[in-house]
Amino acid sequence: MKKLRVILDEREVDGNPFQPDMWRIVRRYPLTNDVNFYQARAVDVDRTLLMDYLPGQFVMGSVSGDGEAPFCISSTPSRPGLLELCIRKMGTLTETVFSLKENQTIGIRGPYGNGFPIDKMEGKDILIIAGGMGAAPLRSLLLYALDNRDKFGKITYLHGARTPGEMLFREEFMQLKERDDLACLLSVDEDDTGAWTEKIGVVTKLFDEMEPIDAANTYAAVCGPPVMYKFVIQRLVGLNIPKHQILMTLERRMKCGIGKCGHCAIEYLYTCMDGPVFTYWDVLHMKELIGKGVSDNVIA
Amino acid sequence: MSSPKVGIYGFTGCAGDQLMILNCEDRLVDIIGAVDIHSFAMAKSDNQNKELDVAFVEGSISTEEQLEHLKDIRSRAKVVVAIGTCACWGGPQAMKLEEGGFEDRYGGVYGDANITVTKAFEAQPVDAFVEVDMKIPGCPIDKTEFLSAVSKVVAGRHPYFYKFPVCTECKWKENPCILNEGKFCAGPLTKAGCGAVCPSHNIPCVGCWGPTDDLNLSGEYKLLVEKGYDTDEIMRKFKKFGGAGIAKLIKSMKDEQRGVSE
Amino acid sequence: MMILKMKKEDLSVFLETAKEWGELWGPTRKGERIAFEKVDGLSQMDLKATRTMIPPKKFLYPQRFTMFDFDDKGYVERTGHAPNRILFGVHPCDIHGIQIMDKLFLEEFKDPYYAERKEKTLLLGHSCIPDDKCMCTETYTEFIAEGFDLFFTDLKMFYLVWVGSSRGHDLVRLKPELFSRDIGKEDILSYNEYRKWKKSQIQAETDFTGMPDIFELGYDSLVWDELAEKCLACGQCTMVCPTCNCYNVVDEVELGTVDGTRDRFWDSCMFREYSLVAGGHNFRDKRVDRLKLWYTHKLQAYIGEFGEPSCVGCGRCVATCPVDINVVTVTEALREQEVGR
Amino acid sequence: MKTLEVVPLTRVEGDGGITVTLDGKKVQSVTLDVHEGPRLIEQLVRGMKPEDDLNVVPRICAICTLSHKYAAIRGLEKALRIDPPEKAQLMRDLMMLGESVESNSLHTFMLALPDFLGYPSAIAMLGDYGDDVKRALKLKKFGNHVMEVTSGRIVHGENPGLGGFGRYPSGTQLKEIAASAKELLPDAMRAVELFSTVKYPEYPEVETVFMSVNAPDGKYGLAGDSILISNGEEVDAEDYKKLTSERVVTHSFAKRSAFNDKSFAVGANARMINMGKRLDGQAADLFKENYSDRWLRNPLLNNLAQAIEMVWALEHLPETAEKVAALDDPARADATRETGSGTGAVEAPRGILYHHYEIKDGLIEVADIITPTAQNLDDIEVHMKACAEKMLAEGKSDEELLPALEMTARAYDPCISCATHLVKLKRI
Ligand SMILES: Cc1cc2nc3c(=O)[nH]c(=O)nc-3n(C[C@H](O)[C@H](O)[C@H](O)COP(=O)(O)OP(=O)(O)OC[C@H]3O[C@@H](n4cnc5c(N)ncnc54)[C@H](O)[C@@H]3O)c2cc1C
Ligand code: SF4
Ligand code: SF4
Ligand code: SF4
Repeated sequence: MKKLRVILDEREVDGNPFQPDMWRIVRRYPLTNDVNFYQARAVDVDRTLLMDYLPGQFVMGSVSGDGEAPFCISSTPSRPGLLELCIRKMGTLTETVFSLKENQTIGIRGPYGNGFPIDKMEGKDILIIAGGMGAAPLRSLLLYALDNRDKFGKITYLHGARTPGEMLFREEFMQLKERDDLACLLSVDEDDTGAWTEKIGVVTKLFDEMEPIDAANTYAAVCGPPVMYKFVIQRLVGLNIPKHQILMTLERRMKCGIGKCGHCAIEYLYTCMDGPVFTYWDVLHMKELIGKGVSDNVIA
Repeated sequence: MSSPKVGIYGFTGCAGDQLMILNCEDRLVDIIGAVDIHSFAMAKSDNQNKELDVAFVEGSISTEEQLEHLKDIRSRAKVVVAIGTCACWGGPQAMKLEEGGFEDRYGGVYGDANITVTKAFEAQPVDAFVEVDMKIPGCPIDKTEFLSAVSKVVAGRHPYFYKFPVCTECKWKENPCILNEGKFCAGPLTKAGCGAVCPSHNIPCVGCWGPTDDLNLSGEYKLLVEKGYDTDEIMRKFKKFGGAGIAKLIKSMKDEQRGVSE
Repeated sequence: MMILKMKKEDLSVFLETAKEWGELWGPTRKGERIAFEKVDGLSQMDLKATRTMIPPKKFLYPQRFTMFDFDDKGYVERTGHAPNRILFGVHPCDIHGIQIMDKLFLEEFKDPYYAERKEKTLLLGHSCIPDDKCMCTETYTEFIAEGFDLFFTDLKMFYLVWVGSSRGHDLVRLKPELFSRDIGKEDILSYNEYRKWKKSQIQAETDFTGMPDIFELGYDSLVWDELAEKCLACGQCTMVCPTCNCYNVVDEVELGTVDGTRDRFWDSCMFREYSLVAGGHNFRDKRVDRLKLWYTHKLQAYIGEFGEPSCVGCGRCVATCPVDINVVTVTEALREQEVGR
Repeated sequence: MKTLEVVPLTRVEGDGGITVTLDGKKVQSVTLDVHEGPRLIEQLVRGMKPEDDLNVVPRICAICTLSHKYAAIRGLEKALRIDPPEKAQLMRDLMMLGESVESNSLHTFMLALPDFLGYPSAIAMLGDYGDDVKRALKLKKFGNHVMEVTSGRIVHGENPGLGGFGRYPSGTQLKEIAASAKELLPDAMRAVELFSTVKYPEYPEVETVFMSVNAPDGKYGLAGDSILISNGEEVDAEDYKKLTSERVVTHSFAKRSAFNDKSFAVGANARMINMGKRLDGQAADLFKENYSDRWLRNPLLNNLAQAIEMVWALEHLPETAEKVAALDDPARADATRETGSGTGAVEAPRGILYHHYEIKDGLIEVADIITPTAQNLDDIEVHMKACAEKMLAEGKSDEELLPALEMTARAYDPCISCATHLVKLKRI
């Protein structure tokens, strides 16, 4: 048997860090018409248990013949045993993954990236803002916080999607609304079903619905399409949340996930190693991102 | 799984790409084993016109008859792959696309004889007439690149093609840059995939793979003017193989220049 | 450090003996083409050639190679095929370049492909004859104190040989009689003379130290746009740069099977595809964005992180770029706020 | 009246069709049409620099790419008065030998043999004649290899140029070529064995005139400055128009040639008929054993001629490669004038290829390219007509007629795509 890896902090890897392990898809169902949800377990059982990760980290998923691509982990480390991924059909590899059935295998290596700074977030209020696919990594954070409910202050979850049909984990989040230990606000840009009972409007509208926050004591985590960042960040800065407490996950092209291939470099940082979670304060120092929709208007 | 049904067709060109398929000597048997070749006019007699999984189309389209045949192929095939620079861009016979003068050139060859087989027109790439799912350029196609693409196409996957210019492969081969000797080289404009054969033989790239994904035509144009090239000659060299692709780029470069001078 | 003396004429014998360890590679010249190639012996090398087109990074990290073979059961790494190689005639700047690559590939998440080739390559450095494109004094890479197995400094009548590693010492021990420790005053003087000579040879004048600030200040400078208008996006600069490491990965499948290979090949941040993501969004769609990345990475970000540029002053971009975009012209343009001719 | 159509004519490179119109027991007409679109290459290269022309014209045909390259080089070098160095000349011989082996092995074993043995394709022959198919592949691969080494790649190599080559092959490569050629000789002998034992039907037999180049120094060869005619005449290549007098026919995009208003043939059989006596080695013996005056009538024997030529090529490859290896790499020879005209005549595997250029101030004013297939088309029609008539007279069925006609056309090794041609229209 291949030697097992111990990951996380030391980032020490025995053997070949590019070596994917085979994971079996135990469950698969569609979340929307172009996003599938996958639960996977390592073919080598011990490997599953050793997959210790932080919310916000990602894995490199492999399909032989199509290569590799990064995917955020949607499950929470507080519920070990299964790895959960949401995958949107976008191109070469994701199209093949999309067509994979239960019981088929997929290559996985990781986890990689820094993840959310859970140690710093503990004891604080948490404000999560998810747009579209952004729900994939943020679900991990949300579920982790809920599983460790006593370690966190107030939890607010804002989630926007274009239509009800495109909202990831819609049922799951609707159920969360029943809970009284968090505020869960959902909205869609447009209700094409006529049956939507929640808010209608862009995600920033939800800020108006939310209870006042204790800004200095709040960590905000944002993930969504590039256009969303600009508006959400404006609101967060407007709320006076310290810039180093605004967390955002960035997306970049990646070929290795471990700081070798160079593609995800942004100035001196590698999205894969130093990110994908960055604070807004980090981003403000990245000239390349300024003026590209992420942080213009708010520099001053 | 039944093997995919494949057809290989040739239109206006030199038949070099079909020949390259035949030239896959050691791999030919693998190809025949992996796919069910329904039609390959250049190589066999018992050809059928049925539904196809993949149609490989070589050559540019330059007569009414070809156009009809092409449309028929498209209607029968799930995936249409243009192979070779003629099919992808038009090839050398399309070097004067957008310039007009086809009738004069035609008359220059055939006089006023009324050729009855079919009506001819200026050669154009396949995608000028029907939807093309994939392009494998090259004059002729490169064996390795072709086999790599075919292996994926028949498995229903997306092939990967180098998107960078010939210069990259040229540097992999460690050739001194011909542009730096003050001579023309189409390397920066041309899609890689050939292994930079020409520069590796101390010969400038002539652009036979057609334009690459991202190029700076006006940059190279200015550079060549600086090096003392005649502007007509530069244009002729640019247009040698890239047909419709390069014509489009030249048009936008000229628009740009006009915009600047206004 | 152990420094030994060797007679000029003994080099060829020494290299012949060293071949016991592995293939001998050295700089060769064919017309204008200068490249590290496999050679039979000293006579096939051109030790006067200033720079090879491609730096020795190609040995540690070839232009294209296979990482894994795969089938339906999984991925099997393809290592263990690299031959033992002796790389002779590597110049100080290139050894500095390798050290920068080492930092990237060997520290966090050790890259086994690089590591294996590094392990199987003996680096035998050699002093060089700078030309007008070299700028190693500006990057402090004109001499080298470590990172080689042996280093030969040509002092006209003899060689001084630095022994940089235990394996280098093993090579010396193959023919100890060729080396002596007998170094006198004359030798020291001529070494010092050599150092002065080398520094005096560098003509390029660039000041990289102030670059992080200049880059920061000039990030939106129109000079960049002017440069980008000239850049042919040919990628030559990245291919020839000893500290450019970017790569791409692609799977190849065997016709009609599920077997195949996962291959890795050199990529460049000067290409549009480099930052393109699925769905068509490109984080660096314009050439100017890509050009900025290249230069800010080498001369700003890297200095910010490690206190020195990741340019080793080899002059390859100066010699190669057809439109004269290189560390010298770019830094000058930014300082002077004007693109030179 | 009924029409038999054989469209497309398979296993010839390109897009062509034969239409045979029958009127009862009479053949009303036989037309070989080239449906492939015209490319007007000669018009496109006008105004180009000679070196740019050299990139374009080989693309007329992938099979004869090097013949086109070489014919163009010869024409352009004459026009510009370029005197190529000896090594370049030898390299050109070498590349032509490579092309000859490649093309002849493909045609004899893979394209023609199935006709003679009654298989639909070479693939179908794999079971019964696996060894011969393998032989063909081996020979073809070797031919391709020689083309690759000399020209830069298998098809459309750019290495051969005006006044010399971009890069010369290494001694090791040349040594390997010499060794492989020697090794493959028995495989070429097998082709001769096969084609000297198959049956050649008499149907298409009609007496014809044959033309080939006159290789220099009284040797058998693939290029020359004058043309030999089987009637004993010899004509300067510059007078190629007299030999080919081209005309347009309305049923085809390929122009036609005629000599003294009659059809003529070019190809390996023409070369053997005109230069066979100059052969040496085993090729000479094979020629003597197999030659008869039937060659002057029956186009099918072209296949046998190709097989013998393959033996000749393999016998000459080693010494040519060795001679190339013995010389130092020369610099390219330069043009000594900017205005002039010249005609290059080269033997493509399927016959004489002419490239005529008129250059003014360094730019091409006139390019005239006459391909071997264009020259053969009339002859193909004549022999096919004879074949059809005789078979009909014997009461043969259409099913028997069709393959016989295809076989006849195919014997000319026609390269339809390159028949897309040229020359000014001659009005009477
Ligand atoms: C940190 C991170 C987390 C991600 N998490 C998820 C997730 O949870 N679910 C999900 O559906 N998608 C996620 N993505 C996006 C996902 O990686 C891309 O959709 C995927 O790479 C597309 O690959 P493809 O082969 O289908 O597309 P193609 O366009 O064919 O891409 C070819 C290759 O380019 C690279 N590439 C293309 N787009 C991206 C991209 N956006 N990011 C990185 N590399 C890219 C990959 O190496 C990919 O294999 C994430 C991206 C990053 C950077
Ligand atoms: S020689 Fe041509 S292909 Fe090679 S780098 Fe220079 S421009 Fe590019
Ligand atoms: S280098 Fe250029 S001309 Fe030569 S083969 Fe490649 S693409 Fe064609
Ligand atoms: S900077 Fe020069 S070498 Fe680099 S991509 Fe641009 S033109 Fe090519």
